[in-house]
Amino acid sequence: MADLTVKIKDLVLKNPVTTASGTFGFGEEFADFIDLNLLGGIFVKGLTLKPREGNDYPRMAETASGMLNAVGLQNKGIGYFISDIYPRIKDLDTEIIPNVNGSTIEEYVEVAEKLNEVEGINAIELNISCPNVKEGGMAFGVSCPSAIAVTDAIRKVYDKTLIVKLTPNVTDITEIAKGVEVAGADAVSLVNTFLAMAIDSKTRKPVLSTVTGGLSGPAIKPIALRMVWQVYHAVKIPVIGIGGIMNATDAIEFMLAGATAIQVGTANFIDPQVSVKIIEGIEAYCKEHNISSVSELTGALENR
Amino acid sequence: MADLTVKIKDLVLKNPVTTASGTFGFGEEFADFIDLNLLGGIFVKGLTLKPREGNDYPRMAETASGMLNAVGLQNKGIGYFISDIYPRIKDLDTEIIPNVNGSTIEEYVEVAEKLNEVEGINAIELNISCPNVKEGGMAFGVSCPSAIAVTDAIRKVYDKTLIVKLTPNVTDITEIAKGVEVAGADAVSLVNTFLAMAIDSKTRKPVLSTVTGGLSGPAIKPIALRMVWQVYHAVKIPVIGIGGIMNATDAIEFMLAGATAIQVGTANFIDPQVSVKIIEGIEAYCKEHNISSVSELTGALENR
Amino acid sequence: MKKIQDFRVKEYRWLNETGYLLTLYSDLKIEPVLPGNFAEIQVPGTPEVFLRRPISVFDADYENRSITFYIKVAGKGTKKLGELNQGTIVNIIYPLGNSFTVNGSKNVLVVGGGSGIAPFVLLADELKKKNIKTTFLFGARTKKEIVLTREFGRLGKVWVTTEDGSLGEQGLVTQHTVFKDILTFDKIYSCGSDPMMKAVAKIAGENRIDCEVSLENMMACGIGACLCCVTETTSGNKCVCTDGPVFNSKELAWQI
Amino acid sequence: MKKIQDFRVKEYRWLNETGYLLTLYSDLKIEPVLPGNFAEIQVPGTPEVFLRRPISVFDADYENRSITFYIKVAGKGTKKLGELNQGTIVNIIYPLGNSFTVNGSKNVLVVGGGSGIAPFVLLADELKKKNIKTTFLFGARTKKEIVLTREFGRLGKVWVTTEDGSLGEQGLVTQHTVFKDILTFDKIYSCGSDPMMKAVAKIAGENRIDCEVSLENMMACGIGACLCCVTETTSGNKCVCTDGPVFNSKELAWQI
Ligand SMILES: Cc1cc2nc3c(=O)[nH]c(=O)nc-3n(C[C@H](O)[C@H](O)[C@H](O)COP(=O)(O)OP(=O)(O)OC[C@H]3O[C@@H](n4cnc5c(N)ncnc54)[C@H](O)[C@@H]3O)c2cc1C
Ligand SMILES: Cc1cc2nc3c(=O)[nH]c(=O)nc-3n(C[C@H](O)[C@H](O)[C@H](O)COP(=O)(O)OP(=O)(O)OC[C@H]3O[C@@H](n4cnc5c(N)ncnc54)[C@H](O)[C@@H]3O)c2cc1C
Ligand SMILES: Cc1cc2nc3c(=O)[nH]c(=O)nc-3n(C[C@H](O)[C@H](O)[C@H](O)COP(=O)(O)O)c2cc1C
Ligand SMILES: Cc1cc2nc3c(=O)[nH]c(=O)nc-3n(C[C@H](O)[C@H](O)[C@H](O)COP(=O)(O)O)c2cc1C
Ligand code: FES
Ligand code: FES
Repeated sequence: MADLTVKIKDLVLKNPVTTASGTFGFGEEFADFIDLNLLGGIFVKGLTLKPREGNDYPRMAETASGMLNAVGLQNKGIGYFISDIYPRIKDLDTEIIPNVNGSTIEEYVEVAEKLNEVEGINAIELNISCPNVKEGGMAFGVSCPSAIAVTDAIRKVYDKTLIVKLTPNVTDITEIAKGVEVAGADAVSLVNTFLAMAIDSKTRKPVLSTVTGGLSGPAIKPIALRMVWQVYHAVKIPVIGIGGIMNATDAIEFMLAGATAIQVGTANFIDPQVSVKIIEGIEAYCKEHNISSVSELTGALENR
Repeated sequence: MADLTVKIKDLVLKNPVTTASGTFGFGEEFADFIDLNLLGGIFVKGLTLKPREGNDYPRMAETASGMLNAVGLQNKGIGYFISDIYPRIKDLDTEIIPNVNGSTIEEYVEVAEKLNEVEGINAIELNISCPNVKEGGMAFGVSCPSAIAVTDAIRKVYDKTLIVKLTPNVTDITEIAKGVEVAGADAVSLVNTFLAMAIDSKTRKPVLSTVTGGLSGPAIKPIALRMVWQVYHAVKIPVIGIGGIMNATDAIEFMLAGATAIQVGTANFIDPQVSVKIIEGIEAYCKEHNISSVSELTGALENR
Repeated sequence: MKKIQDFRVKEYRWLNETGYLLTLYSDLKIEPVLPGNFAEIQVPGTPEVFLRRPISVFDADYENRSITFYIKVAGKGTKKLGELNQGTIVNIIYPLGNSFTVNGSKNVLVVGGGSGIAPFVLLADELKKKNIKTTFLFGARTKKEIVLTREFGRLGKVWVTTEDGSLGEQGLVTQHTVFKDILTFDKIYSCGSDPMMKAVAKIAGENRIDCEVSLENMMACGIGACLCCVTETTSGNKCVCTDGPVFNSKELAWQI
Repeated sequence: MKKIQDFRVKEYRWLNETGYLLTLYSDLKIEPVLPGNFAEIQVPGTPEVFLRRPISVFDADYENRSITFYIKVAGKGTKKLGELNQGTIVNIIYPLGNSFTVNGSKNVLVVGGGSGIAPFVLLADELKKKNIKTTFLFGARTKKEIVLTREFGRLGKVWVTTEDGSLGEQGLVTQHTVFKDILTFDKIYSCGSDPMMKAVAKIAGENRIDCEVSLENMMACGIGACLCCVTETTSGNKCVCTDGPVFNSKELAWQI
């Protein structure tokens, strides 16, 4: 059987399959459907310093091969996560990776500082790409200087593996990736959702309370795949591939394009067991293609 | 019956439904399926100064609710269009709008100059957004100064209605739209395709000869709709909406978001009669909602 | 425990042009379903439908391993679910959400509109088991939309209102004469359109009668993972799929 | 004239595990189809398939208004087309592309592999009408993949090669003994995998025998509008869907 472990700086994942922030709750929601210990890691729901109620209803719209969400980082705050939620999931035999958010650099830093103290948490994902909040979020991720500034500030207070999550809503994603690499990111994860919109032609109104929301799902896969491929060739740090991964074939495509690991997002809603099926599918692919270590797949795209 | 005419500067379309460049050939290809005279307009295949062979095969890949193309502006050159193709279609009772391309500003200008002389052609679409050519194309459209420069140069030689076609592969599309507005564009059309990629996990190779290609189809609709809505609120010139329009409901959504007219692209491949069905659908919508002039729909999105 | 399970289409019973009962069966045992629980149904074979569709469980037959849904055609997904061939595999995640509380009441009023009557067969079964007297009040625009009155008739008295007066009293449900004696009821359950539930909740509030409503919302996951389906409550935003769909009307931040 | 037309599934005839004949019928008349023409078939009811699928016309029955395709399962679309219920509506655009030229030849060799035999029934009918002697040579990996030999047997002599020797001669088609007497043929038609057609075209070229091949390509529109399906020819890139699918092998910029 192929060796499925992958390394992202000091973070060791037992396999490259993780679940994407905001699409997998805190893992517990899926415990009835799969053995969570099988996963490479769980990127838990976005956290902020203070509790947030998120945006008004409606927050969701279905689109062709995708969906829009406008959740807006609803969460009970970093304090509640550390004191109440994390203790419930910390004994899982998988990496729990918090997704860190803020309206200001100071807020980001405070959240990261708190997480730096938590034993068992070996990495954080810095979200500078949320399109659904008025302040912070994607605003940091669309400009190179601000992406660098927030990464730099967090790097100063966070010792363990720092993953920076990039937004696809930019002209040149490699520029931002290179910026955060220089600022000290240990890895980049991409992509977050695309800023998008849905309209109800009957009522003539936007479907979402916030008018715009974030597009995810297989619709965005071809763009995400291109970005992973570009970023892989632009930086030296590992890349985590995200965007419309629905099955093992999709996951393998992302790895061939350059991803060291992948995150499964929207697919969890359609099939709560999909993450485990993807692990099995990758295993089968390795067997069929005589691959002894899954990391051989990373960037193994051949020329035409 | 509702008045379906729309105006884009001096260009009058009998209805807001046109076909997108590169997806409708020169119209003739669809003559067996629909009465071309019913269309608001036909944006014909991209033209360049010299003949171009386009990219190598394979040029196409199917994706979830979309497709990638890497045609690369294959065409017989502006001279051949004017002498051989246009005479065959000029008597159609619809607006024929050439799509103008170049590797350099000089080439763009020469093509536009030639078209300025052609009687019966009342508008051109300046394509600064093709993702499938090594030189020119999208390179002009992703930076504000170069978008302004090429628009400005063409404006100096082209007297009739000048539509500039924008790329969605940018951080802030309103910035580019405002730039070309100032440079003299009479309208903007958006969006062109998204730079994207497909991989064959069996062969481990890119599917397209060019590795990356342009994503079109319903997958991109929510992003295109958001961009049309943003640009409508940023500029005063008319906006032509493009991106994944498959039926009348989609077309109406684009109009509510701010489009004066729309282009039907990839949908023509799936149903060669779809453009006419969309016209009928818009007519029915106007009737049902007691709309006397279709232009009332433009930007009529209400607040939630 | 929540479960993901393959069922097969057993049969349809069409009630009018847009409403049908869909019965699915399974080779495996059926999980226990409480009144108010729903399922997330994967719609087979339509390019237009991406996500699962939340549908209340109408009835469950544990012996025959079958489960029934009452579905009203609202769009692409509910249309397709009405067109499947016998034997087609339908994957569902269930049972989801909380349920109506059935406790020490003596005389309850159940108010439903449209597909909102779906959870009430299971509820009424439960009420009957506990010897709680049940009165149903169903409202619709017109006669055709009033369905299953015979089935509900076995479980309690059924009143009907239609907006056009084609069946029962004319008017909105809340104008029905049963509300004249509202104080004879010690609990109200309601499911239907938001305006209807709000109007019912208002009357309940004014008369200090305990009232539970079952809400709808746009759902992506149905299991509390996406936080897309919130409703505003007196203690902040809550997920309709896990904290609901049943809420006590007092908890809701409704402007009524 | 090209036409877009609704047909219905009449019947299937499965030839082996992955190959089948699909017959569709229409209430309207069938457009005349030439040997080599293809159709763009819309695959009903699968979320995975977005574009139409190009498939050669295998046979057309003008009297009974039916049209038959020989389809090999290659992926999602061709799989789904093999699973439709009788009566399902299938929309097709046809007839598309050019056709094989049938002119003054006396003795022709028809070389096919895989789904490449699809256009040869119509071609052989035409050859027969013109009293042109026809020899078929079909190649496959193994016996199971050799189908329809009886049908083709009525139209000419049928030779077979299989790579594993389970039927006919062992080896690749181009190693078949019929090529020893290649100069007795004055025309070759070929359809199958690219390597096979190239090998056949090479032999034809070396022996100065006129050779037509039918190409495949990734197609979005099938009607010459998208320019996705080009192949390189001696006079530049040409569309397989309109300038082809049939090309004289001399025209092609093949490195053989
Ligand atoms: C907990 C719960 C229980 C439900 N129980 C039932 C039931 O027993 N029987 C029944 O017929 N319906 C029920 N519904 C409503 C049902 O989920 C929607 O009608 C269905 O999802 C619409 O899907 P569609 O593809 O047919 O419509 P679409 O084509 O997606 O949309 C058509 C219209 O329906 C609206 N809609 C879409 N999804 C929802 C949704 N999740 N909730 C409310 N409106 C929606 C859209 O805004 C649109 O206006 C329930 C909903 C919830 C949340
Ligand atoms: C003019 C023409 C005539 C054809 N005639 C026949 C026929 O008579 N019978 C038959 O069985 N097949 C025929 N084909 C091939 C057929 O079109 C493909 O097998 C089919 O489109 C694959 O679709 P899918 O959804 O099953 O496969 P997918 O799941 O889309 O892909 C599976 C594999 O098939 C390849 N493929 C996809 N589309 C094409 C295509 N257009 N051409 C070649 N390979 C493709 C993909 O690269 C992939 O490797 C013809 C193709 C052309 C261009
Ligand atoms: C409902 C929902 C909520 C999300 N919340 C977050 C979040 O809190 N933090 C974050 O970084 N990304 C969030 N995302 C983005 C996903 O993690 C992922 O980047 C995106 O959905 C693309 O992947 P997919 O196409 O596989 O879903 C959310 C996505 C969805 C659909
Ligand atoms: C095969 C193909 C070829 C295209 N060629 C051109 C072109 O020559 N010039 C241009 O401006 N846009 C071209 N486009 C982009 C379309 O005009 C349109 O902007 C895009 O496809 C999005 O619309 P859609 O989703 O409706 O297809 C092409 C698109 C496709 C699919
Ligand atoms: S639908 Fe996902 S949390 Fe309720
Ligand atoms: S498939 Fe579109 S031109 Fe041939």
